[in-house]
Amino acid sequence: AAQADDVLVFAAASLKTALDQVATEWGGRTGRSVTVSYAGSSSLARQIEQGAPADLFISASVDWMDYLQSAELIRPETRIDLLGNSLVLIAHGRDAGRIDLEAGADLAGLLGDQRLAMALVESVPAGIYGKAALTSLGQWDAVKEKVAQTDNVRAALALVSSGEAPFGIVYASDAVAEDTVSVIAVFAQTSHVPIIYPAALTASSSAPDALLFLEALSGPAAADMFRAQGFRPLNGQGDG
Amino acid sequence: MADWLTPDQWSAVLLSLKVSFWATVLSLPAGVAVAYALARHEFWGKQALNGLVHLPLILPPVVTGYLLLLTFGRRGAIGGFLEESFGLVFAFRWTGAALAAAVMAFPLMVRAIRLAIEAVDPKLEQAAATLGASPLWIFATVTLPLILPGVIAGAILAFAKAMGEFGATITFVSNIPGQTQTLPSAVYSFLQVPGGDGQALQLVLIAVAIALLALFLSEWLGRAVARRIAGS
Amino acid sequence: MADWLTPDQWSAVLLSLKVSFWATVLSLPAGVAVAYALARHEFWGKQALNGLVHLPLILPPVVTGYLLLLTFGRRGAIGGFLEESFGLVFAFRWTGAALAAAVMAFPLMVRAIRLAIEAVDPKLEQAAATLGASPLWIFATVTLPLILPGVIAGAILAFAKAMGEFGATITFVSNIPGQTQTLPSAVYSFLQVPGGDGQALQLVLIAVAIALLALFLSEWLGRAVARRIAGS
Amino acid sequence: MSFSVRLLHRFGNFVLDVDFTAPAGVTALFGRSGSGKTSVVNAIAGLFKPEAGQISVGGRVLYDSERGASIPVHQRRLGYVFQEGRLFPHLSVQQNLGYGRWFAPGGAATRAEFERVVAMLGIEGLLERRPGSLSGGEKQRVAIGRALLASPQLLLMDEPLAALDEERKAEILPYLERLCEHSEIPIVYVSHSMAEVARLATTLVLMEDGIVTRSGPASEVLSDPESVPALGIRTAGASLRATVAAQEEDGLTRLETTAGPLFLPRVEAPVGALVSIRILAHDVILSRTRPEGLSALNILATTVTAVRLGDGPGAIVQLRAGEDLLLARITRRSAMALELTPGADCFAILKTVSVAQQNVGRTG
Amino acid sequence: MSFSVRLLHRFGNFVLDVDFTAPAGVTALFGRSGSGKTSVVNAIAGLFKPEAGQISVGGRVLYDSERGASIPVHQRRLGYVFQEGRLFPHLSVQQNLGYGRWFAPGGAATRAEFERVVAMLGIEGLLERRPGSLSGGEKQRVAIGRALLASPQLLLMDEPLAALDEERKAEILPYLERLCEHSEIPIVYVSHSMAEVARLATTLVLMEDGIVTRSGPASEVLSDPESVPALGIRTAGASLRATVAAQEEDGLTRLETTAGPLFLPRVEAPVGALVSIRILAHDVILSRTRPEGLSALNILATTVTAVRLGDGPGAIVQLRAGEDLLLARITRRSAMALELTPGADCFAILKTVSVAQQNVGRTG
Ligand SMILES: Nc1ncnc2c1ncn2[C@@H]1O[C@H](COP(=O)(O)OP(=O)(O)OP(=O)(O)O)[C@@H](O)[C@H]1O
Ligand SMILES: Nc1ncnc2c1ncn2[C@@H]1O[C@H](COP(=O)(O)OP(=O)(O)OP(=O)(O)O)[C@@H](O)[C@H]1O
Ligand SMILES: [Mg+2]
Ligand SMILES: [Mg+2]
Repeated sequence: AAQADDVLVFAAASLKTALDQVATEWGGRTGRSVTVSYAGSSSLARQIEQGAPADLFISASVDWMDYLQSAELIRPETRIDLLGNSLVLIAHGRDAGRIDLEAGADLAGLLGDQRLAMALVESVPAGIYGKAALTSLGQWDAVKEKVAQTDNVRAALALVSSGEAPFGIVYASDAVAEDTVSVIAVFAQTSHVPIIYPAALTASSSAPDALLFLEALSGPAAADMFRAQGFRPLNGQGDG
Repeated sequence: MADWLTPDQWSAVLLSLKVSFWATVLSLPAGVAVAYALARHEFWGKQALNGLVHLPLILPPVVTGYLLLLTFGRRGAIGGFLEESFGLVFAFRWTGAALAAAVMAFPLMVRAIRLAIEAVDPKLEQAAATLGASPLWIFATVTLPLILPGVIAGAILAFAKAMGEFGATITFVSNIPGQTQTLPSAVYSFLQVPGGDGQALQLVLIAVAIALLALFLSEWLGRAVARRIAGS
Repeated sequence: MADWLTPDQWSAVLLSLKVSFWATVLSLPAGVAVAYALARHEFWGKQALNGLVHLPLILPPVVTGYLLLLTFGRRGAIGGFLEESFGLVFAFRWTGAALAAAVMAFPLMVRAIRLAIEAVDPKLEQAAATLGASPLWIFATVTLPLILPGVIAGAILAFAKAMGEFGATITFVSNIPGQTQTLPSAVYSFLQVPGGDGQALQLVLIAVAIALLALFLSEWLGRAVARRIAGS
Repeated sequence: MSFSVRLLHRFGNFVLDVDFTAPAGVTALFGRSGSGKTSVVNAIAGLFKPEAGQISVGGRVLYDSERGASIPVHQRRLGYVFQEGRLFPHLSVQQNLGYGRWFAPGGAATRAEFERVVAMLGIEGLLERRPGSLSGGEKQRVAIGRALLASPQLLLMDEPLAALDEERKAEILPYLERLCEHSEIPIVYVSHSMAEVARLATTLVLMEDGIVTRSGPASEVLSDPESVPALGIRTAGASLRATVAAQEEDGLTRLETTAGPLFLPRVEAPVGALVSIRILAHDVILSRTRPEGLSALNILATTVTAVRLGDGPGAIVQLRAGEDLLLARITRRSAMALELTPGADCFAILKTVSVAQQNVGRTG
Repeated sequence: MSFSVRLLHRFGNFVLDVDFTAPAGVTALFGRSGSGKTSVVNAIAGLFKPEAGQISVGGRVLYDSERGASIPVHQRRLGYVFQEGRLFPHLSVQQNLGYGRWFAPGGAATRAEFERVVAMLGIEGLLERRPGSLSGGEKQRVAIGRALLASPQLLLMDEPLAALDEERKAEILPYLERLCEHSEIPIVYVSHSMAEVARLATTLVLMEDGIVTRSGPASEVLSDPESVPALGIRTAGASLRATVAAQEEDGLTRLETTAGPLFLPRVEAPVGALVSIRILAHDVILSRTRPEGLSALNILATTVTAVRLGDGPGAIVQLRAGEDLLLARITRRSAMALELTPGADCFAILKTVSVAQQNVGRTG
């Protein structure tokens, strides 16, 4: 349970497992406590805009952090790119083989009359990245009619894991723990704008520990935990 | 209208109307039957049925959507059967969106109709029986006309709910523009990107306008029926 | 119980109960009043009120939540006023979760109660008036006892809906463990990460069990009241 | 078609314990408020299933608790006029009247029958209306019409005329009477009006506190001085059988009874028809000598067969008038003064106008 | 407290156009089914607001369409026995009976009154029950009790006794009568039973098709041969005023009228009390000579004041009996034979038992 001077973190929901571990570990080490509210980045950003008492915001999309920054609701000097992630193509089943998209594997052909599960390609980050990646591979036009878009990556994963869709595009971090799907291709980091989870203190942050926790997030212990969940720690390069 | 809506938005509006309409119309007979059974009969498993009917109200929509996926998906027990036997496919089709909307709206519909049935004086049904009407006829000629305002209320409630349904729908049939992208899905998309509020608002207003229209229509219909019954 | 639930899960269960209970109890008088006004009176703006009441049903929950955030948030018109005048804060408190749940459940509650009121024979109310009862007394001694099954049904429907409410709640008051993290929000959190399904399922089952319990209780209560009225 | 009802049921501390049989015709249930009449009718209709009992009509077993047999209500082919209307509020009067017709196998009421019933009930002007705005008596008339037009095999009427004025009753009663005569269907008739009961009933069942205190042919029960307390002294009376002898010019009808001629206001029956005339006990004046110069036209020579002195100042005298029995209710003081004891001869004076139309019924 | 009602209202093609005033006491509305009686009562109660009209009771204006004045129903202090019960289904009989008590300002019925009413209605055994399981007559009795116990300032009774048996009526009528005598409150009484009306009514309002055809003091309207068609010939009759002279040993009561002595079955009134006795026209036999040796004990010397020949075989003869008027209904043939023309002297023969308890009412 949370106290008034606890650190209250607003974080993208996909970070839950790793961030919970980091928070517990940090809390145990420092005797301080952190409370994390997980929701979609858009919700969290809007809440901060409306005066939410959050100290720290970790977004799954650069756009929402930019949005808050331009509204002067975060402290730009504390903003860092906390994590990166990579995008993978998954298939239903444990041991699906690998395909090579760069070499021109025909995704549309593989799909046949079935669906490719992705997050919303115009609005949810994973979907936007996925569309960009497919576009850069020249495959988008062929598959765009076959895309089943979900409101978040996890739902896309569910479609593949239940077999409704044979293939899907999700974050590597999502594919990690799911044993009913297998990763059949990894999209090159260059095929889309970098997948970045920025973090920053909010302008209204009042908890003195918030900055300490932000620092801990980019520390080595945290990095291990994030890595274990499929994220790529970025060692805190602020982009101002 | 088509001017200030993109084709995708436009098709989302039409699809939502189609989905909600069919979800309401097709679930109405089942709603009436279940409401009648719950209101007037005692049977084994009654409370189980009652619980089942209310489940979509209780469960987070995502969970309902996921359960639908597991049962009515192509690989699901029922979904597979229906596809093989009748060629009826729900997954990634507007039919699936209608199914999700119907399931989500069902508890509301049943509740409204059930209350109406419970308000019918069984003495009138008895009177019909003495005149030779079998239970089915009694239902058709006495009970049903008397509960019509309740049925209309239930149907419109369901329609409104169906127009607003999002979580279960997108989880079950995802969001395929032109096929399963309903109004709420489109609204959700816009809300996910900074600056999309304006377009979201536009769509929301359309949804509200449609649902309110339906609501007023039902009020008017319900009152007309009630007045007919009151006999003036 | 505490054994197989983490403290956060446990507090989500308790919070959901608290939120749903207060949302139901506090909105009940308003629900009855609005239902009565809609069922029995003609007044200017009646259809507007009717539309407003139904709005949360029509709008995607996220939109409702966002609208709540805009009006009842600290920076919102009403929220700011309430905070200044009464020190009443909704934003990011459990009170806000209760408000969101109440708003979302309100149309269901009103519909159920309204149908019950419409089923009361105005001739009984007239009889009470001839015996000297003022409209308020008539309501308290004749109408209310007669609609009690409907009120119970409406309240439980609202409670069940409140237990399952997610979209508006998380959008309005976020998902802060111990403060605004209700059962469905907790379920959502688990569903967003790999491997969380099991824990999500556990919470869903708890939610279902609680809501079904309430449902059966209401069935039983409703029937007891109805039997009392039937007079056997 | 004969009729038998046996039932035992407990409602709280009220016990219904009824057993009677009745031949074809009208079986009247008579008893005070709360004596169980409606419950018996409901059991016959199948709306209430007694704990134990057997009900059969013309050999057809409608209900038998022992054999677990119960014909569903809608297959009993009933016409039930409920004590409390129960019109369908959503249907017009016309549709209410026609409701039973949809289900009448084959023998649906014809257009002509429909019009006759509607005219008799005086509801022509109401056909398009809905029950909600009808007056109390109008509702009841529509309910009667609905039951009559269902082509029933069994007619149940629970106080059908209670909310009606005398004139309307006088219009409906002859219709019911003709119905009783011409149709083979048994009729169960509940009424608080002895005039109606005496006029229509073939069989009379007297009920008290859930129990049948007396049952049997109406003429017998009615002319028995012992049943006077149960019937109520105001309604005691007996029936004379008579043949229409002539329709006279001044509007009177001359009838022949086995005790002599009788003049009544116009009886609508052809010369030669057999009628039964109910004569209320308190309408009879007795005299030991034949009185002269009275406005009363009817004086019958009779012999006293029994005298029953009540608790109060009254006495019931049973008289033999030809082949029929008459009852006279006089004061105990007069009975003494006139020395009326069994065997005494005396003259019974009846006012012509005392016999209301509704007390003349056609028989045979 | 006097009473005035004037209203005009159109329901579909039925026009209610009523105008009458009545002094304190019981105002009876009499008319055929559908003639508008319930509508008038509803207007008085305030349950229906006529398009135009004025209603006032004892100078208090309840409704005035012109001035837009209308006292809310619950402030009219009514006791209304509805034609169709309207008991509260969720309350026990006891609670139904007590409902009006909560709202009676000050003058709530006492415990003793409660028990008296309950005993009179014979509903002691029902107090814990709910209306759902009561019989038709039981419901009606509870409804009467509920209205009486509301300590009303105005009592409206729409066919309160229709569903009751004669005996029960005979128990309730004297109570109502005492109520009428002792209380100052006006009572509006709708009934199809002329016996009830004649016994209770101070003022009689005859209605037909929404219009008042006659209104005035009951004794006047009732003894007027011209109102016989409206009342129905069976119910025509007039009232004699009498003083109780002695309670005799054999259960009879001797009364003195201005036309001579009269013997009736026990009249429950002390010696010296003034009573009014309703004598039905068809219960009177006329003779030009004084008859001897009849079982009828009452023979009054009278003079014919008017003869009205009807369309049928009957005639109504109005007679002066001392200071009162009597009506006799005889055949036209007898009227001719006895040469009954205005001014003729004749004897009116009344059977002692013909005057039912319910036709004796106390006055003064
Ligand atoms: N909305 C309406 N449209 C047409 N006629 C109506 C309407 N409401 C009432 N009436 C008529 O008004 C007349 C008077 O009704 P009311 O109930 O006052 O009669 P009543 O004298 O009490 O009759 P009853 O003895 O049968 O109870 C009836 O003929 C009824 O059909
Ligand atoms: N559930 C019950 N509990 C106790 N008594 C009951 C119940 N149901 C019916 N009774 C009683 O059974 C008796 C018979 O009722 P019924 O309706 O048959 O009377 P009735 O002869 O038709 O009377 P009425 O002439 O007043 O209509 C009544 O005294 C009633 O109170
Ligand atoms: Mg009855
Ligand atoms: Mg009436």
